[in-house]
Amino acid sequence: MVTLSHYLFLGGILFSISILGIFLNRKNIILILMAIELMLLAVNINFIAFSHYLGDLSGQIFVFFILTVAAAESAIGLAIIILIFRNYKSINVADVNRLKE
Amino acid sequence: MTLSTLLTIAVPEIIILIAAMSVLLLGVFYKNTTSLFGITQLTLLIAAYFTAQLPIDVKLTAFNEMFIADSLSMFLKLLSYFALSLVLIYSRSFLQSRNLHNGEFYALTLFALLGINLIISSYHLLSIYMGLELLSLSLYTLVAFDRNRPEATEAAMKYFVLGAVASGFLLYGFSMLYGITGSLQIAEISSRLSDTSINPVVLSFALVFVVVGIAFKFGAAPFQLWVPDVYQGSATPITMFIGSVPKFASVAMLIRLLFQGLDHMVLDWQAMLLIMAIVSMLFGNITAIAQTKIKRLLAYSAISHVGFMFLGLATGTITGIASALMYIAVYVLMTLASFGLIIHLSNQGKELDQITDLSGLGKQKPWCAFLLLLIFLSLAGIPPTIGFYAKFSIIQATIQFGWIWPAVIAVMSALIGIFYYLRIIKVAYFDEPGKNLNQVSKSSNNELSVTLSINTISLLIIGLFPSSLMDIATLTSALIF
Amino acid sequence: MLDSYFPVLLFILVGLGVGIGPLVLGKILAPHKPNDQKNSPYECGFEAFEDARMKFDVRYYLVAILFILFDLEITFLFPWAVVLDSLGLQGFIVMMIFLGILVVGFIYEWKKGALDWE
Amino acid sequence: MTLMKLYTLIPMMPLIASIVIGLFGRQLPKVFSHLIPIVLVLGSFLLSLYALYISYHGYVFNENLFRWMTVGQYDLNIGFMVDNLTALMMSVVTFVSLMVHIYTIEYMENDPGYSRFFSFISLFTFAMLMLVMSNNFLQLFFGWEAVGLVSYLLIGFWYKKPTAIHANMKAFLVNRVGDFGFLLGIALIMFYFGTLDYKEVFSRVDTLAGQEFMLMGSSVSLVTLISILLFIGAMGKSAQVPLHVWLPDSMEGPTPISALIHAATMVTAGIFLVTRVSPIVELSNTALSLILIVGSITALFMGILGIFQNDIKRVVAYSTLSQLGYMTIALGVSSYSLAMFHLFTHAFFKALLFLGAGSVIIGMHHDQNIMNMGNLKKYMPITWITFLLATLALVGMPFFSGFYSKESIIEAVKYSEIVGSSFAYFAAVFGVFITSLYSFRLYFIVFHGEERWRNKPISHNHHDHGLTTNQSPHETTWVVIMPLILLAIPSVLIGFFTIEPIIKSSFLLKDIFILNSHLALSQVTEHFHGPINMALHALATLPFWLMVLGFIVAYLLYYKNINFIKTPKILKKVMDHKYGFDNFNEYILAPLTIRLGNVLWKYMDIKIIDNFFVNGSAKTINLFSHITKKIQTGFISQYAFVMVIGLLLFISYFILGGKS
Repeated sequence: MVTLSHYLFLGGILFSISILGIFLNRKNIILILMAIELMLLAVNINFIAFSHYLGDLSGQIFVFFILTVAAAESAIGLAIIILIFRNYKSINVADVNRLKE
Repeated sequence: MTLSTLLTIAVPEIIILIAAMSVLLLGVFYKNTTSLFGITQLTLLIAAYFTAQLPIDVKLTAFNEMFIADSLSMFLKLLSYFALSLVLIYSRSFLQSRNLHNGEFYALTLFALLGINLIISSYHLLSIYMGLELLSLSLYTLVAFDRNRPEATEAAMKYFVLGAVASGFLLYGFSMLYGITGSLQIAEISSRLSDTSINPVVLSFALVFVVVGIAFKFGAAPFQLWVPDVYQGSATPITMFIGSVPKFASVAMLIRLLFQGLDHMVLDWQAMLLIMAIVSMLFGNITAIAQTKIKRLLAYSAISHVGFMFLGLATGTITGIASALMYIAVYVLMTLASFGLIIHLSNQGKELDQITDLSGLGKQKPWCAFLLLLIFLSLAGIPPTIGFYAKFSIIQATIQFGWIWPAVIAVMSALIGIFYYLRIIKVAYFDEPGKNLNQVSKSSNNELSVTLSINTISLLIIGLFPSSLMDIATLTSALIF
Repeated sequence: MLDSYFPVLLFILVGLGVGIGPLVLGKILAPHKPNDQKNSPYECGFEAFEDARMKFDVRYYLVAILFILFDLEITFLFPWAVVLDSLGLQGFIVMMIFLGILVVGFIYEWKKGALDWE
Repeated sequence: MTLMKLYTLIPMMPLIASIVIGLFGRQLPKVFSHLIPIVLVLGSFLLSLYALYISYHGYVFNENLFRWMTVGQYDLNIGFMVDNLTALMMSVVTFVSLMVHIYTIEYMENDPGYSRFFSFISLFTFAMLMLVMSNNFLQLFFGWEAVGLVSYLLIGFWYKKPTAIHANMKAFLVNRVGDFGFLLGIALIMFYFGTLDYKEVFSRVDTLAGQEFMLMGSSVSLVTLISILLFIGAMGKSAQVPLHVWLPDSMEGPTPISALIHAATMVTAGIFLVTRVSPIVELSNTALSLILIVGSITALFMGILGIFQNDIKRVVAYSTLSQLGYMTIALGVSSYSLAMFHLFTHAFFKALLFLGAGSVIIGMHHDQNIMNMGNLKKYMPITWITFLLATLALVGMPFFSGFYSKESIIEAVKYSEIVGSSFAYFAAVFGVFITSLYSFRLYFIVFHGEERWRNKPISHNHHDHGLTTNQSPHETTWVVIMPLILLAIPSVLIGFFTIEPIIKSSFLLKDIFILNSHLALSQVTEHFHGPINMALHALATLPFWLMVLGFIVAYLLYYKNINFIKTPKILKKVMDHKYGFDNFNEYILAPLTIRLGNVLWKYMDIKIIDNFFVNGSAKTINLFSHITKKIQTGFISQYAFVMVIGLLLFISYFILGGKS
């Protein structure tokens, strides 16, 4: 029997993976973008699970909005990465390090 | 819900949306950017007119109670229009001289303003999220606006990644709130939370995520790391924008979510806000001392000011909110003046960057130096400038609430802060002028210098007569609940 | 009382564990004896023609960005279409406003030349 | 015109002058730069005299001008209280300020910052008037900070001098320590009284007695705590040990400033403050003892340091420190009116000394080293006479103004029974000798002896000021002379004519509160039999002879020795052999005191106080600053990591401790 807490655990695990993905990854900015997507998906799982078990539709509507916003977000993220590549000739996380202290 | 009531409540937002889209298209079809400036200012004026038409003492809701118009929204929206209007006046010459003056800039600022307005008037988690994303996405783009400068793109990337993570935290908190209460509407969340059968641990778990999300948008320590890099990397007008208007949205988000939605957990978020307030004040002020670049210094100063704001909000009292609202209005006024001055002193080739670039200002441009003196005295919180009164009212609210030690820490950090603010004044007045002293560029127009002067002098005037602004802030916060 | 907090703590620990575990396991368990053959990319038994990490044209990304934006708005259209009958005129108008806003964006990118391949 | 409007006008006129000159000084012809401020400050001086006249006839003015703001249940007002104490201060401030304004015309004549300077000193006059005329603590604090601010601006006026900048920073940092105490004191008053209005606070001060305050686990009497905190503020402004280090360095500023701010007015703000809050301070014997001891140490040890300075202005600066110590001693023995009396006389003769020194400096073409001077009486007769008169007033020559105030203070200390009064008595009496020694040393070296600049090594440095060997100094023009003469008159006479009202009548006493158990002042009053009697009586007391002794020692050391050749040999031998005094001085006393002075100056002043406390705290914060700065590594992964750590900390806060 799959219960609510199973879904929540799945969401929690995905969320943790995405966070780890952001700060363990030192190579590629694209990976960070993917991690962010994953984070939003984890949230989506939470919302849908709650929505299902509460019998309330608004959670699922929220998910629609998160999905579209995530698309817009990754579009802007990709655009910024293109600019980074143009300026730094690299999308290596460690190379993009002019602003500090 | 008839169409007409809906229209009266949301008409400023609708106007801003239409204006934003029109400006976007006009920018592509006609290259005349001067008219875009006029259109944008006109839009702000009209939006302000319609916002001011709404009643202040009645809470009106629209769109199935997702959207609210009350005293708070009126106060913050009017301030946002005003601040944005100043931002645009200050930015124009700077952007023109760098070939950045185009329709996209105005469209993006208007979209950001729409997001801000939406957050301020949100009464529902979904609309808060939508407003927040609209604002954030516009800001990410604006930071990267000067796209051929590596620093700008790097700042945009950092802001984007960390901002997205923060939104993720906030959303995760939202999802748990939804799971606990079964609702997304703020008033309903509040009423369902009064039920004692809710597991307090899961609830505080949700609360932590929500508070962290909010703290990031404010730039409070330990979620402040984006602030210095973004301030330094962006073009100065963008920095000015990021540092000013969105703060109104952040404070609205905090009040809506914590004071109106999670009011039953006041003891929990109070502790978190207090910790962040203290860490921010100390961290910001101490780190600022070691800075050599002026925009970075202002970034750390911003962190410490956020700490002060949090201190006022953490009390959870009406006086606390009133002092925080006062503080934020004053803070934005000071931020605009300080960045306006930086723009005024930047020339076409070189931006005012290092603090040492200011040396000799007192001799060569006494009026500018005098404005600088006023601005930094106000930032440092020295009477009779308004900065003093703002800090004073926060500390006073804190003591009234019975927090003696936080107040002592606040005073101490303010004293540390005086050190680096006065260092700038010292550099401007007493240091040998360097070779690379910035001449006012030809593009810097009278409109800018006059506005800057009025803006700065107002710091002094309001400081002498702060009662009326404080009365408005008190009235606003008393009508929130 | 502390017992009831346990799941939450577990929540974090498992999340962290699943994130870190595979990385650690991979490092420990996997045999690590690289040679040239193993390190070279596999292309159906042939020698590699060119570097596998060849650069994509930046325009692929541009198109991808534009596509993803307009593609996902469909999510709103499907549920709307299903219940259009019961929504009536108001529902229709609202969706038209929504599409109108999208069209503004479309006009903008068209005029900006983002759709021209060359 | 109502009295309120009239009184508002007094501080406003200098402010207007400052703004007009500050904004338009460069555009207007140069003559306006001094004309406008002088006329307006003269106006406010005359009005101050009128205010003195009114309050002398018993009318205490106390009204609020407008409500600055309301915070919760607290009303913060801007208002004026003019009683005798205030009116006296106002007259002194505006008079000295007027003199300095006139004097500045020549002193700063060729300085590029001419109009800026006038703007600053007018601004200072405004701030100082706001400080003394205030009827509440908040406005007092405003004036307090404002005079401090102008003082920093003026110390660093010659911002191209690195030493000036250093002095400026030092003054700023040291004063922060004082202000912090002051602010905490005001906060406590606000907290316990719910108001900052003098009248209300003082009327309810009885409720404070006996209250305890928990500090660091132990309980402290609230009234003691408030008194000490306020006094810490006074220590910063009035340069009491150990917060005195900024004052000698502040001599880097132009001389008129030294006269106006660092001798006559601003540094006395601390004395004024303690006098003003006498109803609070009186209730705590602990605080009074602390004040007394700090004052004694300052009076004695700063005087000793004055003997070893070679910069004309620094000598006068150390003398100022020492005299401030005397005032503080008077406060410590509850003789507030005597402290005010000494403040009052000191303002005239010390301003005169400074302006005289400034005149010498002009004559010497901005050379301040006394070892390049000598025999100036020949070239600058008026400066010489006025300087001599000021010196006589300073050392306490009977019938001169300084005599009456200082002698009264010594008397009061004698009668006091408070803890520390015996040490204070020693310090005050021995201090007379020291004062006499350094004053006459300065006087002899500068105005007598050979013309040392004629044989100083030739300098090739173009930036070096001073006369060349074949030049002669010249007397300065009437704009410099006139203030000297105008100041010399009160320096000589004012003590004689005002001691009676101050000691005998209730002129100041009705604005001051003294506990009946503190007898010192009433004893002084009892033993007072008129100024002439007092002066004659003094001839038979120890302080007078110590003063004479100081004069003799200075005469022998600095007049005779240097003019060794011109002195008749017989007299020299008589001195050497008959008294043996010279030898003792030269070989035992002088080296010992020189070494003591050097040790004090080098180790106490520079090493411990300067390096450890002042520079040390700045360094510590700086160090922290450089550490916290490192958090910003620039790597985005680490930023995200810090955020997550913050999140986890909050979560664990709730799970482990927050809720259970």
